Order: sequence, then structure tokens, then C-alpha cells
Amino acid sequence: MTEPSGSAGVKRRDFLKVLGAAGAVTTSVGCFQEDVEKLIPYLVSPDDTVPGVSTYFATTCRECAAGCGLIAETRDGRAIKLEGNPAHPVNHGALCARGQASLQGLYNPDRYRHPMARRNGKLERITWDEGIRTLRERIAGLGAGAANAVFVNQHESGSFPAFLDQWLAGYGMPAHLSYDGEAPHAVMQANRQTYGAAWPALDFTAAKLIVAVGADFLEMWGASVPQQLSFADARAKLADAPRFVYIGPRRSLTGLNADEWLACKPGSELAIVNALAGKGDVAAAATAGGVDQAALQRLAGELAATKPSLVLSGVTTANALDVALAVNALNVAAGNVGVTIKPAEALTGFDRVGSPNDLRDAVQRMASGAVPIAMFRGVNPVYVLPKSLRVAEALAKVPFKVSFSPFPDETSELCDLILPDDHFLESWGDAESVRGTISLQQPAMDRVFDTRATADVLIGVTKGDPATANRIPVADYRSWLIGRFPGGAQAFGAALARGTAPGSPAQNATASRTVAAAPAPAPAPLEGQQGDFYFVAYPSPVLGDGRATNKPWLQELPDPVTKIAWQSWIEIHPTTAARLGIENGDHITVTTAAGSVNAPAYIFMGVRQDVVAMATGRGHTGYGRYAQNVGVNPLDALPVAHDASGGLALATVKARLTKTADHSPIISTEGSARQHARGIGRAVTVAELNGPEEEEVEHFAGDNKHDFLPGLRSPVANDAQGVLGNPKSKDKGMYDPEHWSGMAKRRWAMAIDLARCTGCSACVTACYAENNIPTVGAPWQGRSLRPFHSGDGNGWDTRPGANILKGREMQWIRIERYYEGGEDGSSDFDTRFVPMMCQHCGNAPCEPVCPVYATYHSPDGLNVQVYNRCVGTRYCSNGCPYKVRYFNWHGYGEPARRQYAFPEPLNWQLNPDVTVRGKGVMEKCSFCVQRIREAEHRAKLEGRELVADEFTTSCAQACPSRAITFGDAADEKWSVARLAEDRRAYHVFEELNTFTAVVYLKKVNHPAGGER
Amino acid sequence: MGIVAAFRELDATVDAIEDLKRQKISDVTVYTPTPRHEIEEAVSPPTSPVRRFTLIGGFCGACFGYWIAVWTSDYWPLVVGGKAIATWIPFTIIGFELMVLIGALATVAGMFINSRIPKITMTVGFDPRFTHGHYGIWVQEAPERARIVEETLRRHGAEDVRHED
Amino acid sequence: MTSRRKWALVPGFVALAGAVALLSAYSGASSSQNFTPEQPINFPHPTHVQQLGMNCLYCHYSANKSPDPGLPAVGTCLGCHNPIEVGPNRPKIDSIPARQSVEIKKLLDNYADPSGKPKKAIPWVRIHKLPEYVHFPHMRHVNAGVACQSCHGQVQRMQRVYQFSSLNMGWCVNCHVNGYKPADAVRNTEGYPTAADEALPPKKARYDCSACHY
Amino acid sequence: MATVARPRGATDLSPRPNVASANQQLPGVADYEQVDRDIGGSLTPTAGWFGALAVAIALFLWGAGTWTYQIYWGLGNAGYNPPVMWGVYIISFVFWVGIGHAGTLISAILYLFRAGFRTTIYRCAEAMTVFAVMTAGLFPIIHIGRPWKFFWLIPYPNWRLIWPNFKSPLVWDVFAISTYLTVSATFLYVGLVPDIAVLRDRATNPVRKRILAVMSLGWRNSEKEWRHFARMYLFLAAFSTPLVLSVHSVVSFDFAMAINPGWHTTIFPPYFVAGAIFSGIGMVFTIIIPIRKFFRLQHYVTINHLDAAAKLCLFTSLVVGCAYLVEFWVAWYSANQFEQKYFWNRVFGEWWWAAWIMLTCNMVFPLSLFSQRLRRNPGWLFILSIFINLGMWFERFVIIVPTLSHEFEPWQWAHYAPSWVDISILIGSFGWFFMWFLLFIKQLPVIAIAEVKEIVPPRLRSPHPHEDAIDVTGRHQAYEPDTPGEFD
Repeated sequence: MTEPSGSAGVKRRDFLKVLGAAGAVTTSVGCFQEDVEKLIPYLVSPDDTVPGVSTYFATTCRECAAGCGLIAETRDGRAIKLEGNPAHPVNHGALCARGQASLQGLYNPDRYRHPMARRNGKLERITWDEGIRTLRERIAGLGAGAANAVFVNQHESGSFPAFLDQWLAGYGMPAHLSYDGEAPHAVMQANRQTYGAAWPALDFTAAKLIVAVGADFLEMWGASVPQQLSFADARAKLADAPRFVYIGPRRSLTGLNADEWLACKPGSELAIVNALAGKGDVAAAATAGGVDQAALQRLAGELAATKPSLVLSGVTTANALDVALAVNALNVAAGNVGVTIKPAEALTGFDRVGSPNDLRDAVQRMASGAVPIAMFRGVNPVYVLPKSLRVAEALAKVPFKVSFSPFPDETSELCDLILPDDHFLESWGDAESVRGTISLQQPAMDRVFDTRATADVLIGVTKGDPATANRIPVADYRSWLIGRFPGGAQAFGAALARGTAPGSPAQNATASRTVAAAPAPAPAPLEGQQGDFYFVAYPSPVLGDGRATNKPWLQELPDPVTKIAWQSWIEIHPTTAARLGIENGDHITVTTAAGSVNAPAYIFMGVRQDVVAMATGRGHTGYGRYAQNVGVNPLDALPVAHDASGGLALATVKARLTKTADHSPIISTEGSARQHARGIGRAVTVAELNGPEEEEVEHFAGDNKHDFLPGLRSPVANDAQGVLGNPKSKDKGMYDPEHWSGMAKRRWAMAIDLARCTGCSACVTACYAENNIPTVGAPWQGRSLRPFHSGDGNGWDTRPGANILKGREMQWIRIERYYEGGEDGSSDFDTRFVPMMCQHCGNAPCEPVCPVYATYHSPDGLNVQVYNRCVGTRYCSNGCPYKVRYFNWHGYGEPARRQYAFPEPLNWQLNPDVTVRGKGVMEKCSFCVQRIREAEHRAKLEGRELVADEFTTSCAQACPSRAITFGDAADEKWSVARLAEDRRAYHVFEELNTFTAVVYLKKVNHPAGGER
Repeated sequence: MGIVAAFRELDATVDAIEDLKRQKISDVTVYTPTPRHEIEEAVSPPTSPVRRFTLIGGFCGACFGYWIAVWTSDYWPLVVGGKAIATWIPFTIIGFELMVLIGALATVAGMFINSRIPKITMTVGFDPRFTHGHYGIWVQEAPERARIVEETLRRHGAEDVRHED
Repeated sequence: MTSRRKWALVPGFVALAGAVALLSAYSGASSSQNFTPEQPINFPHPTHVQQLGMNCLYCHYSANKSPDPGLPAVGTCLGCHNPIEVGPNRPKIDSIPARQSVEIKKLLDNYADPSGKPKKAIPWVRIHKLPEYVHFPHMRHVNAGVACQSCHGQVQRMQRVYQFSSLNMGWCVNCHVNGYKPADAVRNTEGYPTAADEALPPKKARYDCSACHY
Repeated sequence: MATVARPRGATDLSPRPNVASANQQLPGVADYEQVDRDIGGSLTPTAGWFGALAVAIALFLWGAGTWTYQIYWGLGNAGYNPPVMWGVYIISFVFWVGIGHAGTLISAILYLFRAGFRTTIYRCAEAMTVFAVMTAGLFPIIHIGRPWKFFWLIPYPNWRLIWPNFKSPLVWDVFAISTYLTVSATFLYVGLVPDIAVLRDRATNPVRKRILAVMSLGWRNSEKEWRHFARMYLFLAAFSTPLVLSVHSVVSFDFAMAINPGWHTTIFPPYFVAGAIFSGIGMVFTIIIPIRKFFRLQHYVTINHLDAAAKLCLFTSLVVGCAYLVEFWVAWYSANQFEQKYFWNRVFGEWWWAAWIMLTCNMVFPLSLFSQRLRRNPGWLFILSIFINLGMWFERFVIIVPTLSHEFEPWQWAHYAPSWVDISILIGSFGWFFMWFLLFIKQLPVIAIAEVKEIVPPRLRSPHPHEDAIDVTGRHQAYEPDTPGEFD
């Protein structure tokens, strides 16, 4: 804030300097605040913002290379919520968990707060002028050595790479290395060869059969959000939906969404693909892959018979490129190109990305001492490259290292000069997510700390020296952008409102990498290595390659597959575990030729018996309080092995398993993974769906008198609270539909389509962001373990996730993941993902038991929780059959307590419309009542009624598969009213007569050989 | 003036009481370390009116219980669990408990009021022995008849007789 | 007969206890009513509102479109109290001559630089404060025709602003349930309601908990 | 004890068992004066008593300190493991309320039943009741998240214009418990008044005499006082009887009104009341047996009395055991898989050991009372009573924890383990209880003097031919004596 912003455009993002004026979000449940509070007005009242009313800025997400469009909601100068930009061609309004959580990157308490330089071994604060001068002098002093300089930038599309290369070229430095550890390099190279585009758009809706060979397209494989949107739309076609077969050693989240899983050995994919393509011997492939020959045969036939299909490759073995090429050939042969695979509308986020092999090459040049200066921006080689590469030692050989990283990660801690970059919500930029569309990135707010955009720093470097002063003839990067923007300032200003504009960002034609990477060392062949297990590392669906690990929302978000948070684990098959006498949580050591890792075992049906799998992302030794010393990093056990495309081979090594003595309980939100025939997550097969409706009679476990009936059957639903269960009760007050307030005319309800839900858990994080839900897993948030202890954590339970171990996570909406079948450990099991939140029952068991009316049924059908009335008897939670009520066991919202969940400045993100709950009160999903009331206010001010589907809840807004629909079920104009009558609709535990307001639509399964 | 007599034996006390009665001496207070039916028979007092206190107290309590529950529920109607706003059956518990509470307190109050306790003075017409092992009789009588009374008490074997003015 | 008199005490004590209980319950013990803090600048509302006839919304500019009424920016003050033109003087108002004013001097000395640009924000002491778990949308009330004075009192007459209403929940709810008479709005703004105004029905509001608490 | 002259025959006299006769009931007691001497004499403090009191107070202070700690840092420091949102505190609440049921039962119900054996033990039991309910009343407050807002459960006029929810079992609790506490405390006090008068007139220390004079409200044993007193006592008993039954029924509603498997059953009220009385009698044994020994009161609380009480204990144990079995039958017969799963889990699941502790302590061990020898063996009764207390605590554990940890939603099945905070506060509650009780037994007569005098033969001028005939004037043959042990 001290930094006066260069452009008038940013002025309006000034903070109200004190929270008081903004309806301060402080914990206050229960008491008047008598202490005098200061009200600080603006200095100059901003032109277009109104205090207490949100302002929205369209910008672009830079968490991953996909470059989704964002709408940043700011209140009184603070960004408080990110939502997808509905007008954006990539994500069409949806947003994944990582996108939501980028706010916690912006407000991360561990961010560098100012530039720093290493003086006699210690990093000390310096001014920006000093920093820029130091950098300039260093570069000037390079001389010929400049040709060996290394600049590693986190891969991003848009103008910045070109700008950077131009800048580097100006100093005779080679073009920068654009690194993205999450990008599937083999696939992209194959795509370039086959389709001429790194990432063609994938149209799942057009396909009739989807075969994914290790391609986790709902997770880290490419751009998950658009792929998920398309996949969900395809599956929502129900009977005509494509059947989905997953082939791979581990059943990832994507795999769990598949109708069939062919669990093949790592390295055998090529044979299998050839077999499917009819080019190879099925029997041989089946034996090589260890899969059922009949199944493979059937699939080959199905693939040949079904057109169009969609075959995707995402294997991470050493021969990944060959597999990808084979798959592409298969697609070409099947005529899928242009139908399900559309090179014409390619996603350009991955264009010009460098590979891990290039980075390895750079590191080895550093190790050889040839590199005089290394600069890192957003890339953390010390962490993201295998330990066996000894990156830290290589860096030590570099005389001068500069980090532009905004966070104190493992690499920047070794650097000599820290010039912290702005967060993307504080700075200008652009991206090209789809060919022919520029999506703009603008500051949503003023800077949180004394940071500066790297581009502006680089400009500052040139400006400082008269020789180079007019090399970049603009004041700052923004003007540089505008200068190159098609249409100039006029168009630029206009485009900012939409966030996108036609055209392509500036490309630097000339600059290309002058230093060619040495070819990757050939990895040892997988077979013939010693060890009885294949060791498969995979990028975590939530934490990616580890760049997201410092955000508490994501640490707390249970892994969609294993439901584990704040912990690393090693997946092992039940049969194997039984054989080796391993229980959940027993520590096992995985030893490979390259090294070893030790972590608790998690018994998981979704891996082959001869496979152990591990997720990347945890095991940081730095990177701030939330990431440090949480879990372990599987890369520690990986050799430096690359596929032919230069991608890091994650499934290329065999391992030995040793059980160790120690045991640490699995920190999981999972109680029982089986639903014990209680009809929580239900499914129908296509056959049943095509069958006549009257057959559709379900009997409930525990009660065989109730038949299944769709719709909201609450006495307080269809007639909108008219009856109160007692027609004779005299004074209905506001519950009377005729009441002037008209509240009782509405019945807020939600429909959740399990055929769409992929279990990605974006809704969970969206809920955290909207409702000020505290994260409780940080090491300092644990409970007391013994009577006497000091404040420094001694005597407290300081294990990460200790509270979650006690079942105290606060997820208002959680994704339950139930397995059907596979008890025998076979690979043939079905997974049901059930988003579970407060069901807002018409006859809520939680309400009558509350002694103080802290929870009751509002006339418009909400099960309201009044925090400030709650005394915390927790009786309501006992009554709730769905167990969706969460209690504030500690002062998570009280800054004075060590369990405080929002250390400055994380608390700047808190939503002013939602009370921060204090210790000792119950909380739960409110159907985003603040959004309901806000919409009602808006409608009232505009003198109109609410329009159907005018607004929605945070979870529904974020959902990348559009599985959640919210609205007024009493008014058939809202789409939820229609969905509630769907033939797939059911209520969970309907036999308890709770008359819930949440309707689930059954999942649709496409079993093998099911008629289409 | 008053005469206080202390007896060691129960039957003696009973005889004395009945003798005094026969002599139409009305203002007699009898002390006994523990309730004895013989003495109650001898004195043959009217039934205690405490029961009325109980009845009225209990009735008021029950009414108040129901009233507060119903009135507050209707005062700010909030629906919980789809139940009616004023639900009689659970409110019966409130009515019952308050009936017992107020009824019991009224009963105790009745006892206090009727037996005139708390007593402020302990000096007149009382002897600590009465709470120990002795029975006692306290007669308030005009001085001229006092002698007869004393003589009667002594005849029935009063251990000692004390005069009070 | 001393005992008789003492008997009378017992119901006396009971009555006393009851009275105390009721008083404490109704006193709204935690209300900060009549809170009259010393402000950094003793801003004379009467001068601005009564003499100059300024509208509340001129300074509290977002009261009719936001939950937050808004505070005048320092720039707004300096718009009239321009150090270049009038300096530490009170600007000349029709008849009243310009003269020195201590408070304006404070403003110029502490919160503006000589050029008349805002230097530093004025740390006003907050008077009307609802707990954070109560959501009070100003715009709904203002647009419903509730006069500012109904809740904030006759600020235009206050030399020093104080908390006029108790801001207790009961105080809110009474108005929501019984309704707000348009005629009162006229009266509160020092007008005289016509028979037509009196005839208008009171405006009621939701008294559902989730209308304010969430 | 040195100060107490060991009275004649202060040993465990064992007269012929089960003989109903007035003068046989307390063979060791000659006359009214001896009653005052023996019982009054037992009030002198002793070193042992001071020691015990010190321990009790220490425990209480430890518990209180832990509670303040918990209030500051939050309930998270207790062992709660959602969805197990109720734990040790509610278990202990129900446990203590249960203890609190014996007193009023003995003093009121047995009074109406004219059960003679109550006379010498009821004062002790009543005091126990009051202090147990005082203890129980603390636990809901300790349990809730914002104890400082506890008064919101009480309907009082307030400027928020809001009231408690009278449909909530917790509000019923507030009414039931507070009523029960008030009534039983009143019951205890008015019963004490004549005895305090006795102490007052025996007291030598002027200060003590003054205090007792105030407490005795100027009671002077006049026949009129006794008449109203008797009537009041009758009505209080008549009120307390349904109250006792209602209170634990209401407590059981806390569970029966919820829909959770294992809770939602109509058997709970009778089952809980029986359990409460059972546990209460157990606690009476735990308390009265040491007292009669250390206070040398064996000739007041005789073997006959213990025998009779033991029979009551056996009976309630049988009722409770029956209830346990019926629960399982209902679960099986309901064909409701939630119920069945739960009850299977109760005995064979994670908490099997708790369930079996409950079953053995409450169902099996008490069966020993069928043997008259054990019934008349104070040592055994004491040991058994300890088992009963343990078993009844675990009964509440078994009702609460397994249900919450294992109900409808499999995804939310969880475990539970108390933390040091729970345990400290539980221990502290025992300290609190015994602190009050110890203070009581050395300040006020632990055996009802006046009522004991009723069953001591009066002094007669002309000894009557039939020693045991009550009616010495021989004029009221119609009168039926309430002879003790007549229900034995």
C-alpha cells in the first residue's frame, strides 16, 4: 500500500484503511463490542465503488497454465472471492479448487513482504531501488558470461514470455526456460506431431466411447476445468452417454469415474494400445499388462465397433511418447480427429512450454559451474526435481541467484537476491488460453505487501542505466501491454470489462532457446529392475506439483480419492497389505535404486497388487508455515529419468517395500467407505434407465414400507410452509403463505446430479471461501495433550491435521466417496461420489431439540442456524442423521487464540456478509443465505420479483461439472423445481421422514456389454 | 400468667392433658420430643389446613406452566421440526414440574404460617428439655386459677412446674 | 407482636428480588445508548444541516444504495473548506460573515496539506455500532422511507452526536413487527404530517431471525 | 471418635432377621436421651474427617481449574470426536442425576409405603440426593460450548423479546432438575428443623447455639407444630413421588426424543428410572456403610435395615436387567437394520468391553443378593455398591458413545476417547460431591433424631403388660402401629 500505484486505473482499488468502516469481520458472536472503534473514511472517495457493495473485476487465473477466466469480487478494496468468468471460452464460469484458493496465495501470511538481499549469509531487507540496482550491476558485470545465464519462469501463456525474452536478449542472455512440472509433455509433443496442436480441444459429448490410458483428464492432465465441463455434459446424456473405460496401474479420480477399469502394469500400455488398435496380439498384451484377456478382447471389439470414440493417453512411463503417438494414431484411424478431438479450437495454454529435461540440463550446467547467474520466477527446482539430481548442490555453484518468487520456497531460500513478484490479482498481464483469444489479467486490488511485478522490475533495471534506458520505451509493463494490444488503449479499456478480447498476444518471433538441452539420459528398462513393486508417483489432484501446498484450503481439502488431508501416504492394495501384514497407517519404506521414502500406508483397492503409488505435492522443507514439514515427497525416491519428450517419467522404477515399526493414523475424513446398503449414493444402469418407469420402485434398508417417490414431499415444501404439520395451529405468523412478507411462498432447495458429479471437490473449497470456514488442520491448531504446557506448542497436539484426526474438520459440504463391490479386492468396483451438506429438512430432527431456537425452520424453507443465539449444547448434531453440523471446538475465529485460523492477512479475505463464528457455537451449510438475502435486497431496490435462476450458491457456482442446482422449488420457473421431479430423484434417508430440501439424482452406470 | 410443666413419662402427660381438658382449661400448649399419637388423641385438635395451601399452590403452578409455554411459543412463532407452534403434549411436562415446584413450596409455606414459625422468641413457655426426653405442658391462665392448674399438673406427676409472668 | 411485623418482611423481600430481576433484564444492560464520544473534529451538524440545508446523503452518500451508509472523504470536506480560498475561516454564508473557526483549522492543519490535497484520514470515533452478527442494510430502510432521525435522533440539532437509540434487538423487532408509520417519518424530519400521511398504514418488516442474523 | 462414649451394644447386633416388632427394631437404644447423645456425639470432627475433607476439596479445586482452562481454550481440549458430540460430561450428568434418585425415593416413596427401614437411613440418602443433584446440575453447563450463556435456557423476560424453546428436552431438563433440586433441598431442610432444634438445645458453644437457633427457625416441638409438620411432610412426600419418576423420565427424553438408533425407544423412561434408583441405592450403600462403622451407629442402622435395602437393590437390578434384554429383543424384532446394526455393535463392536462391564456389574453381580447371608454382610454390600456405581456409569457410556459413533451415516462413523480434561472434571465432580457431603455429616445429624425417637419405646409411668404395644393408654385398640420391617 505504501507503493503509490502508477496507473489511475488502480486508484479505485485502494483499501479502506481500517476494517471498521467495512462492517469489520471480527469474531463477535455473542457480545456487544463496547470498546471504542475508529471509523476511517477514504481520503478521496473512489469514483465507482460504493462502500459495503461489491465491485467485480474480470481477470485471468495463473495458478496453472490453462488460464481460466476469473471474476474477482472485491469489497472495500479487498478481493474476497473468485468465481469463474461465465463469458470465458475456457472455463465458462466454473472454477477448480486451486483457482478458488489462489486468494490464499494473495493473502498468504508467509509471502515475502519486501525485497531482500543476502548479506553475510543472511537475507536482509532492502529497498526496491537497492534491489534493482544490485540486479543491474550484477548483469552488467556478466560480460560474456551472460550467454550462460539461466532464467527459469513458471510456464505461462501470453505476452510476458515474449517480453522476458526480449529483455534477456537485450543483455545477451539466452531465452528463458518456461517450465511447467504438471504439463504432460509426451502427450503434447505427440499432439504437435499428429494434430499440429499441443492441446486440441476435447469434445467428450460427441464421443460414444471414452478410453483413457492413464489420462487423468479430470485432474492434472491438461486443462481440467474445460475437460470436466465437457465430460459432465457427456455423462449427463444419460442413456446416450459415452461408456468410459480407464486403463492404468492406478485408479485415479478420473479412473473412479470410469465404468470399467483395466488395471495394467506400468510400461505395458503400449502393447495394450496396439492390441486395441488391432495392431498387436491381444493375448500377449493381456499377459504383459496382467489384465483379463477377455476384457481386453471385448474392449478392442467395442472400440472397433463404436464410432466416434475418444482415446486419450497420459502415461508417465519412460515410453510415454510412444504410447501417446500410438494413441493418436488410433484416434486418427478411428476418425475421431475433428469430431471428438478438435485441433482447430486448440487450447494454447501449453504452447512453448519447456520440459523438465531442459530444466535438468540447466541444473547440470549449474552444477558444472558454467552458469554465472540464475533467475527463478514461480519455479522451485529444488523441490520439483528428483532429489537424486542434487539441485541444491548445483545451485551452490552459481555465484549469483535471483528469485522473483513471492513465497519463501526451497529455491528462493538459497538465492542471493529476492525481488518478490506481485500476485496475479495485484498485477497486469495477459494470457492466450484459446487460440485467437486474449484473456486479460488486471489488478483486482492494491498490493498487500511491498512487492513489485517482475516485468516492472525488469523495466526498472533497463531504465537505471542510460545505455539501456530507452531499450523498453514505456513507463511500466501495463503501458507495454497496451502498446501491443490490438486496438490500443481504447480497446484495452473496453476489453477489461469483459476480461477477454479477440486476437493474439505479442509473440517474440526472434528469441528462441540458444542453449539446446542435452538429450535426456535413457532410463533403465522397467522390467528387469530389482524390486517386487512398481513405484508410481502421480501429481496430486489438489496440490499439483507442490506449488499449491502453502494454501491451507488445499492442505485441508481431502484428496478426492483417498480423502486424506495434511499427510502423505503410500497406496497399497488390500491383498498385498494383508500378505505383508500391513494395516492402515503402518509406516512403510519404499526403496528404489534412486532413494527411498517412508510414509504411512493407505490400503486402497484402486492400485494393482504389484503397485505402490504416491502423490506429489507434499514434503516441503520450506514454503511457509502451511507447507513446511507436512508429508514427504515421492520424488525423493525417483531417478532422473525422462521420456523421449523430456517429460519426467514418474512410473519408471521398481521398488522394495519394508514395513517399519512406527505407525501414524491416517488423517482422513472417511468413516466407512461402504454405505452398508443404506441408499445414500444410488445408481441406475442404462438398462434400468431405458426400462419402463413403473419398475422403478426402491425399497429402503431399514424400512420396507416406503416406496421411492420423486420430488419434495415435505409438508412444509410443496405448499411452502402452509401447514406446519398441524392444520389447526392458529397463528402461523410469517409461515402463512398469505403473510404480507411472502416469505412462505418460497422453498429454497437444491438438486445434485450424481451422473454429473466427478468428486473433484471444487465445491468444498468454494464453500470455504464464501462462508469464512476455518481450516483446522494446521500444526498449531491442535488440542491440549496434558495439563501443563507452554505457549510455544509444547504440550499441544502439534501433528498436522490433528483436529481432522479427531473428526473436527469443518466442511459444510463434503464429498462422500462410497465403493460398491470389489470387496474381494478385484478391480471391478463402482464408486459413488455424494456431495453431502445440510439437507435443510422440512421436518428437521435438529430443530426441536435446540433449547434456545438457535436453529429453526425459516418460512422460506431454510434450516437456519443463528450463531449468536447458539449456546453450544450440540444436541442438534446428535439429532442430525446426515451429520452435517460442525462445532467450533476452539477459537478458530478468535485472533487471541493459538488455534486462530486466519492469521493476518488471511483474514482480509473473510466475507463481510458472513459472521465469523466464535468458539463454542455450532455451524453448518446455510444454503448461502447471505446470497439469498442479497438477491432479495437487489430485487427490492430494483422494485421487482426475483428472476428464476437469478443467483446460486457458492458451491453450485464453482462446480466444474455443473452437478449442483440451487433455487426455489416452490416456483416451477426455477430449474431446481423441474429437477426435483426427475425420475432419478431421491432423498437420502427418506425413510426417516425428514423431508429434505436436497434432491439427489441417481448416478448412471454403463456396465460392460450393456445394450446401448 | 403461664405455667410450664415438664413430664418424664408419656402416659402421665396424656392424663394431665385430659384432666386439664375436663377442667375446661383451654389455652394449653403441649410439647413432645417426637410426635405421639396418644398426645394427638388427647389434644384432639382440628385437621391441619396445610392441605389447602398445597391444593392452591399446585393448581397455580400447573396453570402458570402451561401458560408460559403456550404464550411464549405464540408470542414469536417459530417452526421447529415441522411441529405445531403450540404443542400441548410436551408442555404438560412444564405444567407438571411447575405444579410440583409451586405446590411443594406452598405446602412448606403453609406449614410455616400455620405453626407460626419462624419464631422470634424462645424464652416464654418453653424448656430445652422438651427437645430432649421430656414432655411438656404450657398453660396460660388467669392468676386466680393458676394454683388449680399447677396442682393438677403436679398431681399427674410433673417433674417440675415453673411459673411465668 | 414483633413477630407480626417481621412476617411482613418476607413477601417484601420476594417482591424486591422480583423487581430487581425484571429491571436488570429490561435495562438492556449491554446497550451503549447515549454514548457521546469526543471526536477528533467537533463537526457541527446543526451548521451544515440546519443553516446550510445540506442533505444527509450529501456526505453519507451510500446510505440509500448500500448496507453501509458511507462516510465523507476528507476530499469532500476540503471541497468547501478550501485552504487556498478561505483558509482557516468559516466560508461566508449569506448573511453570516466569514470568521475564524478552531475546528476548521484542525482540519486544515492535521488532515490536509497546504495545497488543499487530503493528507490523512480523519479517525472519527464510531458511535452507532451493531455487533457483527447483525446485518443491517441501510438502503432497505432508507428506501422504505424511514427517516434517518428515527434511529439516529435529531442529529441536525446535536452539537455533539450521541447514540440516540438503544439499538437493542427488542428495539429493532418492535418496529419490524408493529411497523413504521410514514407519518412518523414526517414528524421526525421536523415536518407536520397531513391527514393523508396519518392515514397511511404502518410499514412492517420481516421478523424472521435469518432476516438479520447469518 | 474418642469424644464419643462408645454406647451400649454399638456392635452389629443381629437380632432374629425379619422380625416385625417395634421394640426389637433398635435393641441398642434405650431412651430418647441416648438418641440425642449418640447422634449428637457423632458430630464432633475427627482427624480422619479433616483429612478426607482436604482430599475432597483438593480434587474439587483441580476440577474447577481444569474447567476454567477448558472455557478459555475451548471444548476441543475435551475428548470429543464428532459425530460423538456428547461425551463424559453428559454421561456424568445422567450418572449423578441417577444417584440423586435414591434419596427422595427412600424418604418419600418408602414413607408413603410405611417401609420402616427407611427411618434410620433416609436423612443420609436425602443429603446425598441434594448434593448429587447439585453436582449433576453443573455438568450441562460444563458441557455446553458457551457456558456463560447458560441462563438463556431459563425463561426470563428480556429486551431481546425471545424465549427458550419449550419443545426442547433440554428445557424440560432445566425445569425438571431445578424443581427436583428445590423440592428435595426443601424436603431435607424441613426434615432437619426439629433435629436442629435438638442440637440447639444441647449446644454449649454460644456461637454455634446462635446459628442453630436461626436455622431451627425457633422450632419448639409443640404439638401444634408437629401436627402441621406431619401434614406438610405427607404432602411433600406425595409430591416427590411422581417427581422422582418424572425427573429421570425427562432425562431419558434427552435420548428418546432423538431419532438415533439405540435412543429412539419408548422403553427409556421406566428403564432410566429403575436404573436411577438402582444406582442411588448403590451409592447409599457406599455411603451409609462406612458412616455406620466410623460413627459407631451400627445399633441405629442395623443389619435388618441393610437387608431390606438390599432387597430393594436386587429388585431394581432385576428391572434394569430386564430392560437391557428387552432392548436387544426390540432391536431384533423391529427388523430395522440401523437398530440391529447398532445393538450388534454395542456388544461386539468397538465398545464391547463397556457393554460387558455394564451387563456384569448391573445384571450379574447383584444376583448375589438372593443370598440372605450376603444381604446381611455389610462388607459385601459395600464392595457390590462400588461395582454398581461403576456399572451404572458405564451404562450411560454405552447408551451415549456407541450410538453417536455409529449411526445412520457410515461416512461419519468415528471413535471416541476422553482426554485429561474430561477425566479431571469427572474426578473434580466427585471432589465437589464429597466436599459437601463431608461438611454435612459433621454439622447436622446424619440420622433423623426425631424420627428415631418415634420408634424408640417411650418412657412410661406404669409399665404396660405388652411391651411392644404402642397405645399405652389402652384406649385406642383400633390403632395400627407402623411397625418396621413389616414389609420384609
